[in-house]
Amino acid sequence: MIQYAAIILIVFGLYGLLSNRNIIKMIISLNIIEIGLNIFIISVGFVYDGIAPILTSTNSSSALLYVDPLPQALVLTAIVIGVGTTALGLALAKKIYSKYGTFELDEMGDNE
Amino acid sequence: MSITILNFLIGLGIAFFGFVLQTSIAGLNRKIVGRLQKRVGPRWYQEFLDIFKLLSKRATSHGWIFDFGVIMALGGIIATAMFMPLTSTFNAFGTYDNFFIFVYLLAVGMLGMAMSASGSGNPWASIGVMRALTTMLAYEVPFMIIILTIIKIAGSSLTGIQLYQQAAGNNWFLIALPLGGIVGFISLMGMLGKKPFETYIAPAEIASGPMVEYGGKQLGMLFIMHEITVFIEVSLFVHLFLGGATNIFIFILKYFLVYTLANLISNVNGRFKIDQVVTFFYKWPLILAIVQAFIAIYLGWVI
Amino acid sequence: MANIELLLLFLLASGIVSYFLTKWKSFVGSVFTIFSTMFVFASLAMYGFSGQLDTTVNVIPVLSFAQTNIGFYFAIIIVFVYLMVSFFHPYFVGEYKYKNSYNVMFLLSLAGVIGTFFADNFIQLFFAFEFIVWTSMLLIPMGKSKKAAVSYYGFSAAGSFAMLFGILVMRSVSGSFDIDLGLASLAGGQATLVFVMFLVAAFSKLGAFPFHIWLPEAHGNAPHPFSPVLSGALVKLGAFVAVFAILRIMPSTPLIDFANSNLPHIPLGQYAVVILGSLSIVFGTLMAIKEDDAKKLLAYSSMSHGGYILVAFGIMTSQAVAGGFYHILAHALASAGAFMAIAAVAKQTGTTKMSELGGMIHKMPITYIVYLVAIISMAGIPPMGGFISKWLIFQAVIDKGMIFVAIAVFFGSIGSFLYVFRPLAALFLGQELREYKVKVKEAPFLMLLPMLIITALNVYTGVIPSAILNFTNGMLVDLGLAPVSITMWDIVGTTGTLNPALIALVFGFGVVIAFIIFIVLKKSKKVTLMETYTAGNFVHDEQLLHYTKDFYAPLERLYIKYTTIMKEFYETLAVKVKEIGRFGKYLFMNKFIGTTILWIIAILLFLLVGEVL
Amino acid sequence: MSSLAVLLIAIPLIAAFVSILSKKVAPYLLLIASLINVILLFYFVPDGIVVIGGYDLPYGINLFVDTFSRTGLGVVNVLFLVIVLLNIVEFKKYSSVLLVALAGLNGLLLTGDLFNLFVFLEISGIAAYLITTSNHKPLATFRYLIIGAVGSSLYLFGLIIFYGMFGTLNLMDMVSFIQANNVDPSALVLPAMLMFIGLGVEAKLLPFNSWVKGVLKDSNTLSGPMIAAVYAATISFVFGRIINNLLTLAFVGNLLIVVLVLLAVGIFIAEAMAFASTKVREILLYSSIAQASIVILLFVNGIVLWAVYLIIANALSKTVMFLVINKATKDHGDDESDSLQGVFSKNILVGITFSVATLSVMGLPLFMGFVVKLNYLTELAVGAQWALLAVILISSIIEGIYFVRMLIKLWYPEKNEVTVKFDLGFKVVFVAIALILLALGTYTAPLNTLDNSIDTIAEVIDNG
Amino acid sequence: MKNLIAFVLSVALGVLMVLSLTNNDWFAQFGYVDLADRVSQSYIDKDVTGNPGEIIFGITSNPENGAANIVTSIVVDYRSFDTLGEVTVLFISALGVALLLNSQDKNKRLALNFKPNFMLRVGSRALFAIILMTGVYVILHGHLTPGGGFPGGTMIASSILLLYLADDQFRTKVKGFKLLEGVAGSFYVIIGLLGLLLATYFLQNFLPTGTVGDLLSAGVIPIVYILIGLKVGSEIAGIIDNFLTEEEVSL
Repeated sequence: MIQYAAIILIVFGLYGLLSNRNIIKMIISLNIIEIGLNIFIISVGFVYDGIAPILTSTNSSSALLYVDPLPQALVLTAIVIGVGTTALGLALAKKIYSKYGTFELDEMGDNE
Repeated sequence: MSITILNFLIGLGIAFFGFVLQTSIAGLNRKIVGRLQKRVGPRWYQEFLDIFKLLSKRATSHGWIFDFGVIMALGGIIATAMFMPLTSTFNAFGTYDNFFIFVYLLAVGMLGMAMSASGSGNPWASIGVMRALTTMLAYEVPFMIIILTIIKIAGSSLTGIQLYQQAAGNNWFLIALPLGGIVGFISLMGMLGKKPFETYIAPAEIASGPMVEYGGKQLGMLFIMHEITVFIEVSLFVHLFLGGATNIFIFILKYFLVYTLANLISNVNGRFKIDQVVTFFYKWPLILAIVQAFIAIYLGWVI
Repeated sequence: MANIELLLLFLLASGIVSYFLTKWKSFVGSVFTIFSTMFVFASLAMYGFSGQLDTTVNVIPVLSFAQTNIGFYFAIIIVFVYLMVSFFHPYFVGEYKYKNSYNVMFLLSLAGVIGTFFADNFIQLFFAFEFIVWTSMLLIPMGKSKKAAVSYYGFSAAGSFAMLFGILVMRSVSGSFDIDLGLASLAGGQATLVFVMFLVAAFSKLGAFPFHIWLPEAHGNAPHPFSPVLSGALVKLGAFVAVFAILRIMPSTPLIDFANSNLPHIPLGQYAVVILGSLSIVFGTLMAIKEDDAKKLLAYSSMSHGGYILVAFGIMTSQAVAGGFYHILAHALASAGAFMAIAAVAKQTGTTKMSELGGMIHKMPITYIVYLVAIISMAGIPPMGGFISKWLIFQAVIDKGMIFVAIAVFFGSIGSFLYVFRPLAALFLGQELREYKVKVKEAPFLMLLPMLIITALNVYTGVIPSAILNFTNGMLVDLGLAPVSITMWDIVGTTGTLNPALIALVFGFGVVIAFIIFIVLKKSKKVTLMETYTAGNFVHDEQLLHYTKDFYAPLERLYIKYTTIMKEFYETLAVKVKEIGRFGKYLFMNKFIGTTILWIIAILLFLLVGEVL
Repeated sequence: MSSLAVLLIAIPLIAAFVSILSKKVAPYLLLIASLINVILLFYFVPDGIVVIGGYDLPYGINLFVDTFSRTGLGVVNVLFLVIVLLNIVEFKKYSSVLLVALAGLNGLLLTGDLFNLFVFLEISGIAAYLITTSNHKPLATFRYLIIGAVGSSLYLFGLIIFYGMFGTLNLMDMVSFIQANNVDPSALVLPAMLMFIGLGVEAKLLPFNSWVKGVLKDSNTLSGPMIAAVYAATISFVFGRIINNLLTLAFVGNLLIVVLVLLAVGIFIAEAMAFASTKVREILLYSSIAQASIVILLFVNGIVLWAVYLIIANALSKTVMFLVINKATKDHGDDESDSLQGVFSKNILVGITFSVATLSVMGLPLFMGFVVKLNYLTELAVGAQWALLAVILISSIIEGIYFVRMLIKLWYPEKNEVTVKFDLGFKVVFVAIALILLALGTYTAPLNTLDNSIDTIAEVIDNG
Repeated sequence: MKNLIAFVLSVALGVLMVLSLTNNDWFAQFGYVDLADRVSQSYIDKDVTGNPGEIIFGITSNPENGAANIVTSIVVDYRSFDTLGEVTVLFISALGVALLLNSQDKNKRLALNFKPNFMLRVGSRALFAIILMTGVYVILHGHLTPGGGFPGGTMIASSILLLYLADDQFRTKVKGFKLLEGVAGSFYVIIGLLGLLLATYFLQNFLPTGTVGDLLSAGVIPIVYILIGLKVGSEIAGIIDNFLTEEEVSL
């Protein structure tokens, strides 16, 4: 089931955050969580035999079964927010790299 | 009851009587001990002579507290003695002869002497005072536990305690509370500063302790004070444990016996160190006292 | 009519005024403080004894006051101590780092005191209580040690929070914060809970075992004029709470029974209080005996006396409670006197260490007399106030036949001779040390005045206690106890009758006789202290011949290794909390980002396991 | 006009968009926008539901203006303005960020839509990350970012599950649906806990808060009070709203116990951690963790009114404390409490205000903290939460001890004098806040007269 | 070992979450959602403010919301406030990236490690135009077909990225992007405020919505989408520029 695949992605993302000490990898893990979440959101709105919620000349509002449009709208927002966070994270990573010369947390010493 | 000047005069008379009595008995005891030690011993009035000689001599003083302390000591002791009943019927202030007065008024005298001694500026005196106070801490507690038992049974008036014992067919507390009697007597030895509890005087060790700086009239007054103190302490034992006295002769007899016994025992003993005094009193006398109090108060077994 | 509310406002206002006056000239500000305190005391004394204090509230809407006998008794004692101590301010305050706030805090804490004792609901009581805590807490670090305030606050806070807990329990039962309603509504397990909580508060304010660690710290290191307030006055707040805990809440607990016993049985709850009080007495006495700092010594004596008060309240007979109340007064006067005398000495010499002092009597005889009278009272020797209260307490202890308590009570009583004598000998008597020979003078008049007043009161309370006992009888009636039977001169106890005036008279008579003997005999020759008998050697060094250090060394040796147990306990407690904190940091705040994720996962797992399986 | 509330968000936003055009104008825009916000808030914004886009709830997004959010807005906007005023000269280049932060915080406080809340959470969150970059500790900021992002993801996850269950995103709609259908609380456990943890990360509840240490222990006069006072207050308000309306439906039985235990342990351990610290800022930050946990604890117990006051009292106190300490650290270079000894001996006024703030946090009388503490403890007692009461009281003892220790160190110099100069602006703020704390601590009528039933979203809906 | 534990824990969490969702009666089974239970149905029927009857593409005119793409109708109309927030998030991220990387016009752009040849340069230019045009198309038809401001904006930005990658001389005018960004953002808010002024509510659609399916329909939606497209495009381009800028080494 696609829904559970989403949860697996989220969990893998968490695992990535747990087990990685590399800043870039952590950002990627975060992205995996976000992607999993986005898939989950979409999956919540899925309807069997539903069509994309766009009115066309053949599809009027009550004629057919549509998938839930709201999660799709939400996912749009969530994606953009994810992009924002990722961009900021990467900028920070660059900053950290220029300060410590490494992406590995373990190599930075204790002075945060 | 109303208190008149007469009561004060009677009290003063008792104090004076106590002084004479104790001084004589002390003299007698010196003789007895002398005989025991195969000496002739001094005359029975030798103590009087000593005191009068001291009083008549010119003395030195180490400042006003040195004198003031002596006055306070003697005054306190005289005041204490004034409350002391001689027999179950004769005393100065009737039922005001509360036991606690003796314990605490006695302490005023002690405090005066301690002050005066420390005021002399001689460290031996301070050491002596320290030892005296420590000894006091040692013997007082077991003694008070026994007193608690007695007061619990017979009230705190000394006259009342005598009457209680006499009313029960001369049932002395020495017999009714045998363990208590033993503790009381050991404590009496401590109070009197007899060996093995004479640590605070210890002439060879700390040059007579508190007394080291005294001479002349101050020493004489302290001697008087000492004699009256002994009178108070021994009388207390007589009244508390030996059923008191119905007349003055019985009192003198009992008094003589108690004092002599204490004196004799002391003569066959060595001297404790000061910490040994404390540990001694807090071991057997205290345990005995507690056992006695427990038996008497909680179990109600008074013979 | 003296209005409580106006008195409070007056104190707040004069606090502000004194801030600026002190800033301008510390002497002026301090004198102003004296007058403010005096005004408050005078108003209370003028109307309070006849119960005519105005408790209406016009300005501050949320407050409400009530005058009770007990509250007034405590208030007048404590305000009196404040008044006496305020006379010291002109000479001390100028030296302190934050001198202007000193006077302010002093006046504010006085306001807190009045608020406490005239409160008619628990919230106000707690408010005033906490108010005193922090105002007095800020005064302490102006003295010697900065850390003292921390332990003072810690124990005070523990106490007041325990009390708050109790108050809230009562609130939940009765639905209001009213004192009488709250106390009346308690029963069963809740009563026990509130009792224990209030007891914790009482013990920690009173500095009783096992909450005594702060006493020597705070009293010993507080500014010299504040130590008398702490010991003479603020510690009594604990007694005030103890009145609630023991005399008004006391839950019903099983009796301690003995077969064949003809004793009046005593319930377990009371017995526990009495035993803890006894422990305080013994512990305080032993610690005081070994203490070198005079103020700390007196602090430990306060602890021991707190124990007497607890024992008295715990026994709960009329005599005992009367003794307890009387002891509060007697000890307040005695310890205020003693602390003030030592403050005077410290003012002149700059130290309170006994091993560094000696021979003060030659320069400060009046201070010496003040101290002497105070310690006589403290040791419970007639003819001072302490004797009356101890006598009453002894009566009760004997009446109840409490052997083990009696051991403690008598031990404390005799032990107090030992420890009060030590500063007497070390500070005032003995060789006059060279370094103090020149500059030391008798304390100035303004400082002697309160000390002499206190001395006179010490004697008064010891000679004619009937007026005060009449007042405490009123308090006993309020508490539902029978009054102690007293006449003009006599106090009738269960085991005998005491006539304190007679004792004083006889004592005076004896002293007169002794004085006559002394005076008729030949005059003695004055010699200096250096001319002493020292095994034929000349005396060179004065200090060497002043025996003050380790005065009771042989006795101390017997128990010295047990003296730090409680201190270590609390230190270990603090270390443990710190360790928890460090462990917490290690667990939650380490440098791995994954840790937080791990916690999130763990908690979710825990919950889901609960939910799903 | 009830829609005016939307201006609280719109004005800072438009100012933010404009501000990037000119670096010179930006600070003025920031000042003007925050000032207008305060004025608007106190004079023009009426209570009620603000509909956005013309679609009623639950279809459109709406804002709630009720006593609760108005109180939160008041605190946040005023403190924000104050902090901005004090720092505007030094931190000019953060103007745009701060404008967005203001918009985000107001949005958080106002919104009645759960997804919209997520959006504002991210806006204010990212703004917060950027504010903390002023500490020049990129690693700490990075940690904040990662944990914050995970937190908001969890919130979103929970929210979506709720949506999947009930088909709506509107808070009130969802709540009334759940109540109307008697949904079994066990069905709510997973999404409720996900939301709780997600918001808990932002509200710095233990153990989800390891970001706090890095962020606050090196904070400056901008980031310190901003994160510790303004952000903390906002998140607490929002958290309170969510808990009190939605999560409380799930918090029954065992889950309630688990949550309460979590919070209680958090309070105690946070105080212990503060006790174990020697750096002043660490002490402050751990103490604020404990305080935040207490606030949430109160919300969970339904003691809304006093939780609100506690938030306010803490925000005020923490503003003063962090400003003082961060300024002192900046001048002195070290915030070890031993090396800051005697910092107040030359700054009596600042010292007094700092002490007032501290005493208020400790809950000592005359100051606001006392009234608040007493009342919430009373409420807990009325609810018979004796164990919680005991934990809070014991923690308070620990708290008191380390605060007293700290205060005394700061007042009494040891060897070398520490010289710190505080500008007039700082002093004015300190005195003002101290006076507020004193005034609310002595004259409690304003506290008592404020609407007692502060959790009245439902009421607002009823009244339109 | 640590990783193993982490793995086990994570997987356990996943399994439990799945179990929990499966056990949850209220949580609709995958694919069996009844939209009537959700608010979404009203978005499809466009009957939030009143029942317009069946919406038929190209016929129904002036419904409450004129977008044929229902997702767009939600994003830019029903939940337009979210989108405003979303834009803000992107805005502040871009701002943050600029703030963090401290990029200024005077800084050098990142050098490529190869020399682009002529073909690449010209080809990329051509592609740039196509991508740009596609982006614009997607933006303009956001309310009719899948797409809209965000994807369109990203396409615009990606065209600029292409230039960056293919041409070592290329450098955008950050200032210009900023202007665009600021103005577009402001206009979005201003449109919202206009809604408040001209109609009743913030972000309300104050223009006639036209016939469903027309290019010039749906009121403000296309306008907003254009603004969003410009804003997103410029912001992402700005981010790209910031990342590809050599920063002054300040260690």
